[in-house]
Amino acid sequence: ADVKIGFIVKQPEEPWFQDEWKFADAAAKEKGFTLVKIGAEDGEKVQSAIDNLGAQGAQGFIVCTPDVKLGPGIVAKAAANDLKLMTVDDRLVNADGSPIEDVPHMGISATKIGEAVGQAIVDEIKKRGWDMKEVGAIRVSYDQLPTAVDRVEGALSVLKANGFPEANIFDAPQAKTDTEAALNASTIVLNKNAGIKKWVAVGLNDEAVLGAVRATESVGIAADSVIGVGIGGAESAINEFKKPAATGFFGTVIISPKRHGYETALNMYDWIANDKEPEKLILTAGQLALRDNYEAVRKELGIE
Amino acid sequence: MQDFLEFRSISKGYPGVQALRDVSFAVRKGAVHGLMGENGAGKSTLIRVLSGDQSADHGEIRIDGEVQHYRSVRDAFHAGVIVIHQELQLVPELTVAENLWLGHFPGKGGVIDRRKLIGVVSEKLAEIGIDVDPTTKVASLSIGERQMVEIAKAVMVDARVIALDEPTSSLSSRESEILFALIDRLRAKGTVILYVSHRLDEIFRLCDSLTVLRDGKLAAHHPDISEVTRDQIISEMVGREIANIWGWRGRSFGAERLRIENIAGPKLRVPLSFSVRRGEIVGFFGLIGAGRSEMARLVYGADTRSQGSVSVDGAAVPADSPPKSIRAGIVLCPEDRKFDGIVQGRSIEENMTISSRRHFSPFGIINPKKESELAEKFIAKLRVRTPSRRQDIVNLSGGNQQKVILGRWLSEEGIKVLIIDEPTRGIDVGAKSEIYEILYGLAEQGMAIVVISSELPEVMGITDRIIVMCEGRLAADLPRAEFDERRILAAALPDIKNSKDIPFTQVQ
Amino acid sequence: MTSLKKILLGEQGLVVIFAVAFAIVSLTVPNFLSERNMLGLLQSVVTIGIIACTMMFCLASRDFDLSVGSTVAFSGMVAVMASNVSGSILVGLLAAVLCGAVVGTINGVVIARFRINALITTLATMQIVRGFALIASDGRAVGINDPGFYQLALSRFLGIPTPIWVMGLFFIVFGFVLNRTVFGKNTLAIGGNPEASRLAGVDVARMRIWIFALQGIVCAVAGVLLASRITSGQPNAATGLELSVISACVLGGVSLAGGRAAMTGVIVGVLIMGIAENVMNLLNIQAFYQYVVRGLILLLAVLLDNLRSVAGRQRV
Amino acid sequence: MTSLKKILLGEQGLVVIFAVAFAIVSLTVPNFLSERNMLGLLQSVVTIGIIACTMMFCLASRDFDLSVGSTVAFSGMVAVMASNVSGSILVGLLAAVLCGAVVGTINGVVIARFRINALITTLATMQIVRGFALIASDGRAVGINDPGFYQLALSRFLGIPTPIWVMGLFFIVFGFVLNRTVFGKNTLAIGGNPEASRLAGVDVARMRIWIFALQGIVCAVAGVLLASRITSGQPNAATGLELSVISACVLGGVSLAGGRAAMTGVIVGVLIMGIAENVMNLLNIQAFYQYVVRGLILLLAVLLDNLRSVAGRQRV
Ligand SMILES: Nc1ncnc2c1ncn2[C@@H]1O[C@H](COP(=O)(O)OP(=O)(O)OP(=O)(O)O)[C@@H](O)[C@H]1O
Ligand SMILES: Nc1ncnc2c1ncn2[C@@H]1O[C@H](COP(=O)(O)OP(=O)(O)OP(=O)(O)O)[C@@H](O)[C@H]1O
Ligand SMILES: O[C@@H]1[C@@H](O)[C@@H](O)CO[C@H]1O
Ligand SMILES: [Mg+2]
Ligand SMILES: [Mg+2]
Repeated sequence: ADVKIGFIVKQPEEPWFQDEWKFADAAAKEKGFTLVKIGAEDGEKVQSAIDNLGAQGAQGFIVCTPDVKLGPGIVAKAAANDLKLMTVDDRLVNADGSPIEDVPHMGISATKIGEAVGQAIVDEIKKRGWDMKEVGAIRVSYDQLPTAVDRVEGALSVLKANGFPEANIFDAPQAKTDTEAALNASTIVLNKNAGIKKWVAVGLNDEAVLGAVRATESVGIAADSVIGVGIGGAESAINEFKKPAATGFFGTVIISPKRHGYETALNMYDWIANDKEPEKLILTAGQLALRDNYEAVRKELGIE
Repeated sequence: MQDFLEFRSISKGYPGVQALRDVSFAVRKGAVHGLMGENGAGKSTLIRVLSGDQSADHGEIRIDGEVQHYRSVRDAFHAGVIVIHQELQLVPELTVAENLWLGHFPGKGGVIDRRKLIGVVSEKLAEIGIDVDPTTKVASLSIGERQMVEIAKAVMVDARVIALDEPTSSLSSRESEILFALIDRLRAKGTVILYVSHRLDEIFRLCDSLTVLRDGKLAAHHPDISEVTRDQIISEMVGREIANIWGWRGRSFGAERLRIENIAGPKLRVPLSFSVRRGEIVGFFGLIGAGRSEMARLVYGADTRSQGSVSVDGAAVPADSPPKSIRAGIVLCPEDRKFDGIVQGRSIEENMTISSRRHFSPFGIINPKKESELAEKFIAKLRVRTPSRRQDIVNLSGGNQQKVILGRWLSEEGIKVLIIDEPTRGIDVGAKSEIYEILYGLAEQGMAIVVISSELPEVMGITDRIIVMCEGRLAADLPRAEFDERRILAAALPDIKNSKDIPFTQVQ
Repeated sequence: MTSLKKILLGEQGLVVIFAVAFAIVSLTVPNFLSERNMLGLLQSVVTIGIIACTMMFCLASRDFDLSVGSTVAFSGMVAVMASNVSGSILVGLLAAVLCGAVVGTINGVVIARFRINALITTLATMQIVRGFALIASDGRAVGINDPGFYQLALSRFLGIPTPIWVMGLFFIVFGFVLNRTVFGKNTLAIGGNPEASRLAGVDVARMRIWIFALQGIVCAVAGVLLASRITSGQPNAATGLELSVISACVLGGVSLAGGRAAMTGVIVGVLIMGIAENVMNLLNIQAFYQYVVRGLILLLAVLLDNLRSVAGRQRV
Repeated sequence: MTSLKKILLGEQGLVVIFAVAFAIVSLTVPNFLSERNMLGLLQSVVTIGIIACTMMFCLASRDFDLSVGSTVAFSGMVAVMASNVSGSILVGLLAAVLCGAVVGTINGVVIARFRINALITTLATMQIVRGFALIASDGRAVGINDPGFYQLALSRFLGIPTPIWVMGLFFIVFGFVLNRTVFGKNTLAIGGNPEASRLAGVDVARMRIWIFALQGIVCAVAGVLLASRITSGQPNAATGLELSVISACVLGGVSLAGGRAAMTGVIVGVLIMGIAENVMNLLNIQAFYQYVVRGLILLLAVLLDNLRSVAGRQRV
């Protein structure tokens, strides 16, 4: 029979997921199966999406869930609809918080990627020869989203381990996950600590860090006194690197949507068509991209 | 003189109702032309067609021989037609001056010329003798004052045709006189005036000619009003003779039923006391702003009383809750039907049974059969003109809406005290006598009834006792035997010595 | 009027338009009419459908409630946490219903007694309640200990999942309440003219409080079913639900100016929303285009409904 | 009434309450009153403040607009894309304003001419326009080629950033329009009593279309400033903006039932919203508690304002 595979993602507007879908489509074209792309922002939508796939006669699907705790529900729903299940990006967990190991997963560890950000900042601080005691850190936070907490904490843990004073870390809670909200929250941190002249910034993604960088610009802090490192590596970050003069947005940890999109789709196809079960766990790594090497890094990761 | 305003075979239908059928008549220049007819006869519809608000399905209007093709209210305005509608058309949040200029604000480049805005209005108001400040918000005016503001629209520009749809229904005789003087002045200038009213006295006092509508058709046209009699008009309107509109008959009164002691509230500072016996109909008379409506609202708990007590058959009535008042046996039929009376968007039936349906709704579940029976009964009894009891109440003519609200209270069971504020505002003669008849019947069953009315003949015609209010105080309390127009009016007027132009004109 | 026109433009016009649209979709979209898809579709509208019942009352009485989404999330969380702690699903259910009722009553009291604008009040409680949900769970989903909890949503009767039965029951009950009881008629009266209703003896403030309290309870029921379906209590669940529910009601002919509502209309409104989503996914329409299509469907549905009522009425 | 009470409960009551609250915050919250923080605060409310000007007209005329957030995002994107393509910032600006005007006009025409509920219409355009923004950019942020574009937001005059001047200008202009022009009075009139306005010869439909068109244009201005501030056009910008703007207006005493509005009130409303966010962050209040605090402040502000107006008026 014809192979039909679903690909459910939690934030369809995000470039990251657009890219995952794009690469999954490439796999579909290559192998000649049908790919059904559905965005599902919350638990209820995920349930409906799985039902919908079942009704369409799909044989399996890949999902990046809005919340990892939805695990048991997704597993049950997939079974009820007789669908094979794989996860991407975020790994499902049980009620007690332990990962559901039966479900094949390809992803990145939020904490790990955060640590990569932290390492990049620490390296750059050292390179610039800053005294950590004189540097402030903006923690653009969106604690409503568990992944966001893990990433930011990952980054800060590296900073602290390298002697960054905890008292110099300031929380800038964004009300929404867009640049403007991050900009407004960061501005307040900067104004409150007008004495600090050098800043680093971390956040859930590129947009958050960009907001912090814009805030430093608006209060007149020079670009070379700011080290912001984002996560993602999509257009917002690239635009920053393309600007004629360097900004405080120092770098971004790029994660590859190609493997996540293309390989998961391919593995699912093999599972359905050739009964070849995929590996249970594949973890991919992020890679730091800077103003002068981002093109190379992107090529290396198969984007572009 | 020549015909100036002509209606030629005007027809207009609404779903389920043919409001006007082939109506043709003409009015001479400088004439005040009366338009009469039962509630729902089509008077307001004709006026809406004249105002450009609604277009006729058929027929044409000519002014000064010229066929009017206007397609909007603005076109009618530019053709020199001004209409004062039956329901108040004011914007509460704007000032008096702004309301009067609405649609045609003075100024250049869209910026309002404030001096002209207020100046012209002060002038016009003073000219016609209306005492309100142009810069107050309409929201803070009483109904009577609002009606006067509405009427002032007629003189904001020099109009060729002015139509007034029941302008006096919420005015007392004093304000009415101001209006009449104004109309006389406009007539002298050659303006054509179309005047709708249910009050025959006014028609005879003002009009030169008269048209009677019935069921949307022209029932009679009288080019000269001096050639008709009241009874003739009534039978042209109603299709039957009404010998005595009031029909008052003697009754014996029982024990005290309603007792009011020293009540006062935000707008009535001076404490009031009075009582009403079983079977008694007490009339409250006064000028606009005398505080009668405030008194009624305090008694009913529609506004919270700051002091005093109300009791029915010796049992105290809570101070601030209409539902509790109803359960204690008091109901109030409010004066402002648009804001306090009708429930827009709901059917006649629901409007009628909103309060009484609890009597036939065990466990809150309505018995639809009983509900429709009750509605049909009062639609027939009050002669509400409608295609169906399921009709949305906003589609009824003003007078018919008033009947439905009355029906709401007349259909209540177990009521001991009935307070009606302006019961026959906008109601046609035929229905009036039906309503009075119902009131007498209720009184004979032992109900205590309070009637508030600004129509002196009505108060004198149907009540057993009249209490006159003046500036928030009780000014006189007269049994039927002592009813006397001059005495009542004198008691109602605030300060006789200070006002030179007191309208002592007799109201027939 | 020809009789076809009469049917289309009559009281049941929306229903007829809907039936036609349904028939077209059934014939053209593959898999749409399958039993599985129908059940999936119905399950996907359970939350909206249940809450639309009381939202209809709320709007009909000229009020507005933006806090439903938060209340669903919060009470779902409470149900899960309480049953985890107590070990009894029933305790969880009761706790959730209690929380819903409390939130609703607070809304009602603030709006009806302190006379504060409903939009602002419920916007405020929407945030406060969401805050509580986040605080209680530290922003993370709470797993369900007792698998029996899943059965609320998974169990079936006559082959149809329980939540669908619950929704159907709510439709019937609230339809009856609206048309045949004093409560329903008074709700419509309040919406038509609150002051006139008060003077006619309706205890307007008490009615409004009841309506909000009911809404809170109904949100709790929806929240419990949702938690059971997604097998966890999620503090971020049901964001944006309020607008979907209100849209469904307005689509179904409930007037935001109050005084007008019908259960059949609301059911159709709910189904239109659900079918639109369902069909877009069946047809594999791209995410960005889904926004556009969703907007157009919304517009089209009210436009059609409006043509009908303009033809029916004259003046407003 | 004592004179203190008179001032508190009078027309300017909200302003007085605000002044007192401002004084308290200034004294108790460290860093609040610093020049830098004040400028930061004002910049953070530029988008809300600018759009509140026309939203005030929209609400005062008894309408409602949920599409502002999407229009801001879309026109910001258009500005960036058009100036990238044409190489001229001016062309970008004009294109954005044109787009805003088109969206607004469509809203207005659908609502006023086809008589479709404003909530549904703008909910639909909100989604459609957001869809367009996503489609046009393929869901990605669009970078600005010409750094001159950044100057729109970065440049200063007398030490104060341009966007703040723009907002101030809008406050003055729209305050004047509301109180002193035919347009403003007609807006209040159609909100206060649409029927009476129509019968007085006000072209209600045309007014409403104009108001929406203006709103679209103003959103475009806000969108351009926002894009310049964040140095890119972002299709996901300004989500949820509509509710913030409407809240600010209602806080400022604009009646959702139409007919009542004042520019000073709206300015105060906008500032209250901004100060609340600012102070919470200055005081380092945790994100989850911020939800709760935000809700409580909203409630408190209307409650105070309400006490005032209940005491002032009697019957409505
Ligand atoms: N919008 C409408 N829809 C349906 N029927 C209407 C509408 N407007 C008026 N009617 C009907 O048209 C008829 C004439 O109404 P109209 O208002 O002209 O009466 P009227 O003579 O002014 O009565 P009243 O003395 O009570 O004011 C009535 O039967 C009324 O119910
Ligand atoms: N909405 C209102 N706001 C402020 N004052 C009011 C309002 N309505 C009435 N008043 C004032 O209350 C007083 C009494 O009102 P009202 O005119 O209703 O008395 P009334 O004797 O019932 O007269 P009528 O019923 O003939 O109009 C007047 O001074 C009036 O100006
Ligand atoms: O939500 C994030 C998404 O933004 C992308 O960065 C990939 O990982 C997911 O967890
Ligand atoms: Mg009439
Ligand atoms: Mg009165």
